[in-house]
Amino acid sequence: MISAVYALIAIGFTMIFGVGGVLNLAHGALIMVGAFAYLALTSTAGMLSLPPVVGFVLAVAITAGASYVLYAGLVSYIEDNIVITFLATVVVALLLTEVIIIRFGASPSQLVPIVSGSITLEAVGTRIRYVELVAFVVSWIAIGLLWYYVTKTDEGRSILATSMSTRGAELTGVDLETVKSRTWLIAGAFAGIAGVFIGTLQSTTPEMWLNPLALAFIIVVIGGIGSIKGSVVAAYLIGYLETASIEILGPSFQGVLSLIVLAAVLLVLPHGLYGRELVHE
Amino acid sequence: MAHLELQDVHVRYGKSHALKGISLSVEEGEIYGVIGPNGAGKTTMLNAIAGFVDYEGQITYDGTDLAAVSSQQIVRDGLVYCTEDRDLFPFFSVHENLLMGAQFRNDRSAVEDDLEMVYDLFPRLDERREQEAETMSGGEQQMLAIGRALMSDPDMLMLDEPTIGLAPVIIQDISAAIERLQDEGLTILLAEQNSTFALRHAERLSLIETGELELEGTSEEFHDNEYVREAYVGVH
Amino acid sequence: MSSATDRLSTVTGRLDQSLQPLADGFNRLFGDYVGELNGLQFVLVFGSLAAVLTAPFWGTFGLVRAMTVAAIWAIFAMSWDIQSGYTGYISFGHSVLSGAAAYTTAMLIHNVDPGLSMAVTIPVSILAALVVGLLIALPSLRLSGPYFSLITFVAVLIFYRLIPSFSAYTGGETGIQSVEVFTYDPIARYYYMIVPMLVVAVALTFIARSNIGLILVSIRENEAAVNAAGIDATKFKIFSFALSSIPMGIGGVLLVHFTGGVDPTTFIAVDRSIEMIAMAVLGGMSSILGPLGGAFFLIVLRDYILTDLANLSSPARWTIFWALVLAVLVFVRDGLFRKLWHGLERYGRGRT
Amino acid sequence: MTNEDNNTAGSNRTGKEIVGRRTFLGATGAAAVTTSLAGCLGGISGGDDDVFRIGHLGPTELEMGLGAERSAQLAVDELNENGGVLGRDVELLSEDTGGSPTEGERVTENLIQQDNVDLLVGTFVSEVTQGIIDFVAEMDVPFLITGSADPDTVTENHGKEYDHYKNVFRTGPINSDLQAEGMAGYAAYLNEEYGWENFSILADDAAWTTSFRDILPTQIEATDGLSVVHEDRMSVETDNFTPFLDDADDADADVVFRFIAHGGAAAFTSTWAQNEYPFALEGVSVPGMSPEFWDATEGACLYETTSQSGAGGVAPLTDRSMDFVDAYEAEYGDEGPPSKPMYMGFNSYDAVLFYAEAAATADTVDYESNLDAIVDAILDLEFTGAAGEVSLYGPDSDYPHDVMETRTEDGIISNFPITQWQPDGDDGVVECVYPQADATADHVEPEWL
Repeated sequence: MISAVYALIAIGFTMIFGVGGVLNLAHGALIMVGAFAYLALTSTAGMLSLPPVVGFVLAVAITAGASYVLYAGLVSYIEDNIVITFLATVVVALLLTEVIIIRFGASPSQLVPIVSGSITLEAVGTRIRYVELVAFVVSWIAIGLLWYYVTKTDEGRSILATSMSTRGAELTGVDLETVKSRTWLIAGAFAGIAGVFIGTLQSTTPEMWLNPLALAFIIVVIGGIGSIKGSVVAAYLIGYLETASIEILGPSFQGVLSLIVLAAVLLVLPHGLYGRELVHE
Repeated sequence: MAHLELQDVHVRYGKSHALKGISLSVEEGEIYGVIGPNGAGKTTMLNAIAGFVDYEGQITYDGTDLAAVSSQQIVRDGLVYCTEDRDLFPFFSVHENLLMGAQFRNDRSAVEDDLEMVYDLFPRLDERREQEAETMSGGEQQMLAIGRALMSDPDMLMLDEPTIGLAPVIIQDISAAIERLQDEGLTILLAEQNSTFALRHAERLSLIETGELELEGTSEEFHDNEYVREAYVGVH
Repeated sequence: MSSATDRLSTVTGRLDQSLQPLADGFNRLFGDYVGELNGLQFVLVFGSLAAVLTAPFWGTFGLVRAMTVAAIWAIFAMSWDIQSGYTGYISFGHSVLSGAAAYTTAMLIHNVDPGLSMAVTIPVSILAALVVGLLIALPSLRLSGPYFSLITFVAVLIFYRLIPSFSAYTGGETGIQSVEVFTYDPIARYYYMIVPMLVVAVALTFIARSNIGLILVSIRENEAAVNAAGIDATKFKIFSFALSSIPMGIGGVLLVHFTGGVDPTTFIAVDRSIEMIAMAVLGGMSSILGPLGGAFFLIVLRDYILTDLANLSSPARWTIFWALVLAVLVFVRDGLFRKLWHGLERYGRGRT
Repeated sequence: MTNEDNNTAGSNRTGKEIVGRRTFLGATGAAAVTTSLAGCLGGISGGDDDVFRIGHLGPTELEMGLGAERSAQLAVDELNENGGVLGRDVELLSEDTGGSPTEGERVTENLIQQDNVDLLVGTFVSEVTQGIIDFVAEMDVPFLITGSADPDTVTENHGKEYDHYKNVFRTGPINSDLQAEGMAGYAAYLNEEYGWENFSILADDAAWTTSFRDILPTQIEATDGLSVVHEDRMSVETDNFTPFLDDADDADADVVFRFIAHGGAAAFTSTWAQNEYPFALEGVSVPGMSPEFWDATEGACLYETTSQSGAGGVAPLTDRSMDFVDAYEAEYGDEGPPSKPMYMGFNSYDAVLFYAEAAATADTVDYESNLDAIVDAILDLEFTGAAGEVSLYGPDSDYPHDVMETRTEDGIISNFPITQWQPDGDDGVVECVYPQADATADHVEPEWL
């Protein structure tokens, strides 16, 4: 179920890489921004205590905005140098961690679920919280909308086109700045959605960005950098591997299996399952 | 007034001086050929016009100084460039590639008309509407590149080495297309190593060698020029 | 040159000329190996060297301790630089190399024999760093650009996650804290760290200035051309990784005998790799001495100025730390110390 | 590296070598002080001046550490009002150890070498404690551990080289071997109250839970009718607890004892509460000790329990408890969380006063010359603190220098209070529910059971 949320994260990460060639290591930090924005807006102990749905929408908007600011305020000045960008974004993530600690403290918080309660699925012998279902449905709606946008509209298609060939996009009169800005906005919104759900289903801490980022990393590389379809497939594959490694190897090996699969994929298929050699320059 | 005019255009890549003061002008409706050996600076010149490299000197298009115009605006203003690498969208279908060419146009019905025009011009593309660009042959890709450029509703087309690496049969198809486009009044700036091809289509030509304009004249003058004949035409 | 700069270099240039004889003496002796200096640069290099060597006689306890730590991190930053900075293949996995050495030391003592002498554990640990280095380098250097960085990043994550999984041997999250420190005496300890650092600095500078360094830089600039010249670039990339593993191992051993133990957060976590990169970038990549300066600058700032002097809380400290690194990344891409170096060159020789 | 140094550094800690090294250190230590004087930080020569300096070590960015720092300050203020320690003014120097040994080592060295503290109090994370313990032992500064409960700290050190580590003590909490025994007593109590028989043990895969994983199952099953039906370890990276809770459910557990110290605790709790898993949630949850945990979990922590020394500051464990909590609230009530001292606060407060009393008995704080006198005084002391009675095990016991457990007449460990989040209108409130003697309310089972 949560794999759909991971797919959201991975898609945002992969789109930014596809369009601008930027490995945005601050992507995880955006997830954290989403979760903390929601916390600040909806926490019953906080000042605003907005209804969860309103808080959700605002948190997503704030994260999208933060993502845009990150691009326009920082990345657009340095994106010509991959190494500098790579480093700068990871430094932004570390910086945000400290800022969040100063503002919210280092202790974990739990978010108000958008809906509460749960159902037991006797067939599989597990319980599912309604909020998990909401996360699943909302994530898939978001992915579906994105799919429609990038395949059926000129504006969206320009994003895909730019990720295939920047020069080609320029030759067809695509405004790269607009495309990149839009991509960062979308990736930010997706990170915001993911942030609220991960913060609800897991916990909201200043360190929460690392694991989703690592997962996004793994998913994107396995799925193929730049491929949205690859991200969705790999997200489910990773979700399965995570569960499998807990069951087969024991919980202390959580994540190890996916990392090993990742290393293998990188070595055998450096471009991932749906990876295609990018046509950058 | 000339459609496109270059005045003393220089391009430097670091220490190398790739274009050393080129001046030429292209008139509305003509096919203008630029010939010269590999590495002479033809592509650099087209890149400068398209706004992909920095240059010194002046380039005007329809009287507008292009220095201040972004490369995507140049395309939207009707000066469209088909690069030597073609720069197609490899995982888009033929149809999607063509749609991308028209992505900035709002007039749906005109776009539909242009689609039909391109499919009519290159029936091979019509047969392969859903095929991914990456999986097509070189000739088909070249057709697609020209087709995509046409979808941007150009007044002027810049073609860089449209025949490079293509079989003679395909070259004929492209020749036919170029002739038809000229009939419809499109201005074309054609850069070619294949001088025979360039001489067949262009009304006026220049010869560029090592970044300098060596010769300018009509196709007749080029035909009669001994140096050109020996160095370039005889080969093909 | 602007007139202000002109005026400044009238002064500095004269200063430079009066120092030139000293520098010339140095240049005659060593210039061929490490490059020529002008008078101001000579003062910078030897002034810093003198300051570093005499620190315990004028510094406070906190400063000397920070410099002790900085010496170890300087080794890491320089080792990272000879590989990533020079070849352009950015490794995010260097903390695994130092971690391998440190863990080898600790695990030998913890699991094999607590009485093992350092004469055994130190070489074995450095060898372990080399082996792990090759283990990472051989498969991953087939990949290029961001893919290489990604897989080294993943290597860190794998090692970090495996350590708790084998907690019987590795001590898990807590690590192993039973390693003997060199000494508790703060002054002697300082020299235990500074001397190996200077040796590594000289050795790496020497290599970087040799033909090998030239080839490594060429790989960064244009790998195809290197191959075209008949040089096997892959071989040199692997060589540079191996070359960097050895000082990483030395640094790892120093660090484990400094802290008296290992644990995954101090030795492996990806933050550590990022910190060494930050130091190298801040100082100036592909210059060996730049990263050394970067390490001293950042650690003295973090562990001494912001703590002992400014007395800031830990998040505030790290905020300043990362904000500074970010600023340098964006505004002084070539690094502070390279900027300073070229500045001295300009002001020194400005009028001649 | 000179040969001489090498010998010193590589040597094992045999008695003779130690003496040799002490002298060497003494000499260079003096040099270090001189240089720091020269370095214009100002001279503080420790031990024999008019100020008694206490170094407090804790993760002060976390509520736990901040509560401890404030509590230690309260103890210092109290001492100063009553004439200080042996007539000296008392000064608290608090340092943030973060959670990492490196930072812990740095601040400890600063406290000892630069600030010349006369006493060290604190350390919360086992890693930090173990990272500094060799150095502290080397420097002979008395060190009272108030946070980490790892029994190895004493069994691995004092148990093997008593003389070297004799300046290190733990005044609270009771070590986790004893906590495990206390937890087994609590299991028996739950069985009496509710008839719960099946227990599940879910522990962080970390050093501090070793006792709960190794000893607790046997201890629980020692009571007739009780069985441990499910055990598992959770990696500290775990963020999805559903599989663990499902397994406990499948094993028909009536109670899950979870031992969790990292940030995932909030997620653990809310997964349990929102899914209304059919078992009670008991054990130790470090984040769950926060007085602000109700808000942090949006009330999901209702009905969960945790053991914590000091019983969350809600129960009059001794005559001192509520005075201390009141003083804390008066002083720090407006300064943000934590709004109560938390367990390490109780222990740090007690440790400072404990040492002051021992120093008074020994009539010295000069550990460099009179360490043995100080150690004897400490070991002889029977002290009543805010968290309970504090007296320490002697050199020859299983847990040398470790705080003793207290027991009821039936032999059940009694200084191991359990607190529960109980409903209070729309809000939640912490109540002490065990041991019965100290309880402020009855244990409540989740309403969905």
